[in-house]
Amino acid sequence: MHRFANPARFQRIANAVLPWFAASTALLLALGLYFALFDSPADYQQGETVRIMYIHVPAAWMALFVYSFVAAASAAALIWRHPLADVAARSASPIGACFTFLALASGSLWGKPMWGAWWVWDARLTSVLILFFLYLGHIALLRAFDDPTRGARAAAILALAGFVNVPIVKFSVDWWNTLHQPASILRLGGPSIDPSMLLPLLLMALGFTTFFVVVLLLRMKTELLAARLRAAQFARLQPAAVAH
Amino acid sequence: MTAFLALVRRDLQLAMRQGSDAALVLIFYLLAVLLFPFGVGPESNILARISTGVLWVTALLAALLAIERLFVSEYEDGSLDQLALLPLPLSLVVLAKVLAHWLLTGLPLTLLAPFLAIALGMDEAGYPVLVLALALGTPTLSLIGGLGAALTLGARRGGALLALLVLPLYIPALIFGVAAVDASLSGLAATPHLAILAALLLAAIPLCPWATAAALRQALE
Amino acid sequence: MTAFLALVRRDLQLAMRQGSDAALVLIFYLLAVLLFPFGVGPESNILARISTGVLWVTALLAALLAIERLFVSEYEDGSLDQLALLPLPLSLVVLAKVLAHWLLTGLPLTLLAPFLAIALGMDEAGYPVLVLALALGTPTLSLIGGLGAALTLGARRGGALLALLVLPLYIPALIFGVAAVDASLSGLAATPHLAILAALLLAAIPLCPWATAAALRQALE
Amino acid sequence: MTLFAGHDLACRRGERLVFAGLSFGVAAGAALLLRGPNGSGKSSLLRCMAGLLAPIAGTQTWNDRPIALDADAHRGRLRYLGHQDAVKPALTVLENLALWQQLHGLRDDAAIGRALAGLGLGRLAGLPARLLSAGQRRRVALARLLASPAPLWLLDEPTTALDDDGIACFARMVADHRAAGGLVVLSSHGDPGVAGEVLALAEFASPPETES
Amino acid sequence: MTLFAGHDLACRRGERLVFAGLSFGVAAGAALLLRGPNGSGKSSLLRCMAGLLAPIAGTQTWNDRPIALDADAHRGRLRYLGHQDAVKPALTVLENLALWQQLHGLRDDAAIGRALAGLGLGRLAGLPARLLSAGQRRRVALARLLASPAPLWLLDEPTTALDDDGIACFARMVADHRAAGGLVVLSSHGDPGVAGEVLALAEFASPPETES
Ligand code: HEM
Ligand SMILES: Nc1ncnc2c1ncn2[C@@H]1O[C@H](COP(=O)(O)OP(=O)(O)OP(=O)(O)O)[C@@H](O)[C@H]1O
Ligand SMILES: Nc1ncnc2c1ncn2[C@@H]1O[C@H](COP(=O)(O)OP(=O)(O)OP(=O)(O)O)[C@@H](O)[C@H]1O
Ligand SMILES: [Mg+2]
Ligand SMILES: [Mg+2]
Repeated sequence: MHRFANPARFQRIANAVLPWFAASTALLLALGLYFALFDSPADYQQGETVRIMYIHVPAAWMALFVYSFVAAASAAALIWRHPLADVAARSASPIGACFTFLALASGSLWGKPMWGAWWVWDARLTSVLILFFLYLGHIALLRAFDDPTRGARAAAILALAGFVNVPIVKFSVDWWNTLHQPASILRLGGPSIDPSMLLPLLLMALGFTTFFVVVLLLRMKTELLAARLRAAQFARLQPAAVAH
Repeated sequence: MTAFLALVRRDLQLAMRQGSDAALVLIFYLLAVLLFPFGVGPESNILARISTGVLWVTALLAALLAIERLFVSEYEDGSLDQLALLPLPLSLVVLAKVLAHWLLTGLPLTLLAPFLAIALGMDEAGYPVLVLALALGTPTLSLIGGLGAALTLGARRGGALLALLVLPLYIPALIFGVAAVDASLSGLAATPHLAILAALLLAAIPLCPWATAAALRQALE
Repeated sequence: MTAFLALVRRDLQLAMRQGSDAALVLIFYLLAVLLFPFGVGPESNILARISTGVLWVTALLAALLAIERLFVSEYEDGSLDQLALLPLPLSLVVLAKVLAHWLLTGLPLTLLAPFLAIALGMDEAGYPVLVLALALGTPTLSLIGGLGAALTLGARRGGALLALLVLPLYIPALIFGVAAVDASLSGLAATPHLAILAALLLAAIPLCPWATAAALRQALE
Repeated sequence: MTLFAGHDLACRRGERLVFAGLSFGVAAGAALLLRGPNGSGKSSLLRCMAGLLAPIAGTQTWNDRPIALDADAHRGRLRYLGHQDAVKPALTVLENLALWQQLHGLRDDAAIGRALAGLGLGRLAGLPARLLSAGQRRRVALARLLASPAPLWLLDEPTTALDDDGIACFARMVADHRAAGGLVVLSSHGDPGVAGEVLALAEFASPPETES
Repeated sequence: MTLFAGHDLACRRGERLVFAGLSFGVAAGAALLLRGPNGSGKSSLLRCMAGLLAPIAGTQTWNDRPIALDADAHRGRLRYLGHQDAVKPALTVLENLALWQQLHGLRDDAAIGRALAGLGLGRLAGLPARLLSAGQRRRVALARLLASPAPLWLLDEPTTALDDDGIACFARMVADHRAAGGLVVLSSHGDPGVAGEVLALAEFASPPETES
C-alpha cells in the first residue's frame, strides 16, 4: 500500500531540519575555506597548488558517497517499492554527477602542475570517468520513459549493477600502480597527513556533506510537488473510461 | 534444460531465416578494422603497435551494435509476454537468448580476429592469446549488453542510450583484454590478465541474467 | 513543400520528445572515441597518428547505429502505409526522413569531431578539413544507410543480404574522408578529396531516396 | 453514376492467387462492405484500392478514369486505415491528429476539435498515445479520418477493439460522411453498424489447387 | 468450489489507478467474461491474473492458496493470449506451434495436429506466418492453447479479426476445454460465442479524485 502513502510526513520533517543543515553548511564551508586558503601551510613540494586538494578530495569523496547513497536508495525502492526511495535516488544522482565533475575538473587542474598533463589514462582517473558516465546513464535512463515509475525502476537496476565500480575507484590506486597517490586519510592505520592540512580538509568534507543533504531535501520536495501536479493533470485528463 | 536448448535453437533458427544482423556485425568489424590502414598510413610498425587496441575496440563497438535489438522484436510482437510466462525462470530465458546471440556474433568475431590481426601486421606471437582473450571477453560483453538492452526496452531512445549505459561497463573487459595481448606480444605472461577476464565472465554469468530478468519484468508491467 | 517541412519537423519533434536523440548520439560518439586511448594506450604521438581513422570509424558506427531503425517503427505501427499514401512522392518522404536524421546525428557529430580531435591530440592543421570532410561525408552515410534500412525492412532474408551489399558503399566515403584529413595534416591539398566527397554526395542525393522509395514499396506489398 | 469502380481485378500475395475476376462499384454517398472468411483477401483488396498493392490484372477507375493514370491524385483523395493504427506513442492524441493534418497540407483546428468530440476522445486529447488502451488507440486512428477529410475512405476492420459506444460513434461518422457525398469501403467480420452493399470475397476466391 | 479467485484487487497503470476493490472467482469448468468500455482495464486485469502485472493491492488465490507463494507453478498452469499474437513471421505455422510446445517442455505432434485441425489451419501449416492474414495469424495464436494445454486460459479479445467460422472454432475449443474441467477468463466487446459469468469492469473504475 506504499503507493497510497502520502509523503506529507516527509515534507514536515524536511521543513524542520532544512534550516539547520543550511546554516551549518554555510558555517562549515566558510571556516573550511578560511583555513584552506589562508591558515594552512603551502606544501613543501607542491607549493600553493596543494590548496586544490581542499576542493578535490572532498568532491571525490562525495562522488563515491553519493553514488553509494543512490545505490542504497535504489535497492530500497526495488525491495520495498517505497516511493520516497525512488524520489531520493532520482534527486541524488544529478548532485552526485556534479561532485564527480568537480573532482574530475579539480583533479585535472591539479594534474597539470603535478604530472605535467591535464589527463592521463590511469586506473583511478579512468574509473572516476566511468563513475561520471554511470551518473549520466542513470539520469538519462530516468528520463527515457513516458511512465516515470518505469524509468525509476530501470534506473534503480542500473544503479545497483554499476555499484561494482565504486570499490574499483576506491582501491584502483592500490590494485594498479598509478600516478595518482594512494589513500592517506581514509585508510587502515590512521591518516598520514599533517594535522594542519587535515583540519580544513575535514571541515570542507563535512561542509560538502551537509550541502549535499540540503540540496537533496530541496530536490526531493520539488520532485514530490511535481508528482502531485502530474497526478492532478491525469485526474483531469484521464477519465475512468472513455464512455460518457 | 530441454526448454533452454529449444530456446537457443529457436533464436539461431530465427537468425538464419531472416539473415540476421550477425552478418552485419561481421561486415562492420571487417570494415572498421580495415579502415585503419587508411587512417594511419603504411608504416607497418605503427599499425602493428595499435593492432591490439583497434581489434578490441572495434570488437566492443560491433558487439554493442548487435545487442541492441536483442529483446525489441520479442517485446513488440508479444513474444516476451509468453517467454516471461514460461515455467522456467526468466533469467534462464535471458541466458539462452544471450548465448544464442553470442554464438551468432561474438564467436564469429573471435574467429575472424586473427585474420584481421594478420592484415594489421600484428606479431604472430599474439594470435593465440588474442583469440583466447576475445573468447573470454566477448561473452561478458554480450551479457552486459543484454542487461543494457533490457533496461532500454521500450525507452524513448534506444541505441545511443544503450551505448551510454553499456560502454562504460565494457571498459574493464577492454583494459584486461588489451593488457593480455600486449603482455604476450612483449613476451610477458598473459595468464594473470586472462584470469581476470575469466573472473569477470564468471561474475557476469550469474549476475547479468538475473538483473536482466528483473529489468524485463519491469518492462512488461 | 510545406508537407516536406512538416515531415522534417515531425521527425525532429519525435526525436526530441523521445529524449533528445542528438545529445545521446554525441555521448555515444564521445564514449566510442574515448575507448581508443584504453585500447591503444596513452602515448600521445600514436593516438595523434590514428586520430583521423578513429574519428571516421566511430562516425561510421554512430551513423550506422542510429540509421538502422529509421523505418522500422514506421513500418511496424502502420505509419509507413500512411506515409506512402501522402500526396507527395515517396522519395521526397524518404529524403525528409533522412534529412531529419542527419540533422539529429550527422550534424552534431560533425561539430563535435574537432573537440575529440583535441582529446586525441590531432594537429590543429587538420581541424577545418576534418569538419568539412565530415559535413560532406555524413549526409552520404545517412543516405546510404537509409537505403540499407529500407532493404532490411520486412525481415526477408534477401533484404538483409542486399543490405550487406549496401554497407560496403560506405567505404568510398570513408577512404576519401580520411584521405582529405591526412592530406591537410601532411600539408598537401585536401581539395581533390573533398571534391570527390562532394561528388559522392551529389550522386547520392537523387539516387538513394529513389532506390529507398522503391525498396519501401517492396516492403509494403 | 458510379464514382469508384474496379473491373475484374486479380491479386496475388506471395505465391498465392488470392482472388480473381473481382469487380466492384461504389457511388457517391454509398458504402461497400467487404465480407469473407479469414484469408479471403479483404485486406488485400483494400490495399489494391489504396494503390499500395498492384493487382496483377484488371483496372480501377475514378469517374471512369483509370486511377493508374494519376496515382498522386488518387492518393490525395483517399484515406486508408489498416489493421494497425499508425498512432505515434510518443505524441499526444492531439499532436497525432495535427501531424497527419499538416502532412496532408491542411491546418484546421476546428476539424480536429470535431474529430476528438466525434469519437469521445475529448478528455484524452492531452495524453501521450502510449498510455492509451487498444480501443482508445483505435479511436484516435478513426479520428484522423475526420481531422483530414477526403472523399474516399478505405477501412480495414475499423471497429476492432471498439466498445459499443465506440461503434456508435463510428456509425455516426460514416453516416455523416456519406450524407456529405463521401464513399466508404470497409471490411468487417462483426456488425460495423453500417448498412451498405455487400461484396462477398469468398465468391472470387481462387480454386484451392492454385494455393501455394 | 472456486478454483481461481481474486480478492479486492487494485491495479495502477502509469500514474492512473485503473480499478480498485475488484474481486472475482472462477470455478473448474466455468468461464468469466470481462466486459467494459475501452480503457476500463480488461487487459490490465488479465495481465494481473497472469502475474505479468503486480496489482498494488489485493490477493489472488488458486485453490485458496495465494498464487504469489508459488509463481512458477502459477505460470505453469496458465496460458495467456494478449492483443498481440506472438507469432514469429519467419517461422511456418507448424514451427510456431512446435516451438512453444517445446518451450513448455512438451513434445506431442498429435496435439499439434489436433490444434491445426481444430482451427482450420490444416492447409496453412507449411506457410511462413509472414504470409498470413490478420485472422489467420489470430487462429495460430489460439491454436497454441491447444498445442500446449494448461488448465487456466487468460484470453484478451481472442476473437479479434476472426470470421464467423473462426469464432465457431473458438467456441468449440472453449467448450471442450471447459468440459475437461478447464477455466477460461476472456475479455471481449462483441459476442465471443462463449456463455459464462460476466464481470463488468466499469463498476470498479476508480473515481477521479482517488487517482494518485
Ligand atoms: C582528473 C584527475 C583526478 C581524479 C579523477 C582524481 C580522483 C580522486 C578520487 C576519486 C579520490 C578519492 C580517493 C579515496 O577516497 O580514497 C582522490 C583523492 C585524492 N586525490 Fe585525486 N584525482 C585526480 C587528480 C589528482 C591529482 C593531480 C592529485 C595531486 C597530485 C590528486 C591528489 C589526490 C589526493 C591527495 C587525494 C586524497 C587521497 C586520500 O588521502 O585518501 N588527485 N582523487
Ligand atoms: N502501459 C501503460 N501505461 C500507463 N497507462 C496505461 C498503459 N496501458 C494502459 N494504460 C491505461 O490503463 C487503462 C486501462 O487500459 P487497458 O488496456 O487495461 O484497458 P482495456 O479495458 O483493455 O481497454 P480496451 O478495451 O481498449 O483494450 C487505460 O485507460 C489506459 O489509459
Ligand atoms: N504479405 C503477404 N505475402 C504473401 N501472402 C500474403 C501476405 N499477406 C496476406 N497473404 C495471403 O493473402 C491472403 C489474403 O490475405 P488478407 O489479409 O487479404 O485476408 P483478409 O481477408 O484480410 O483476412 P482477415 O479477415 O484475416 O484479415 C491470405 O490467405 C494470406 O495467406
Ligand atoms: Mg485483413
Ligand atoms: Mg485491452
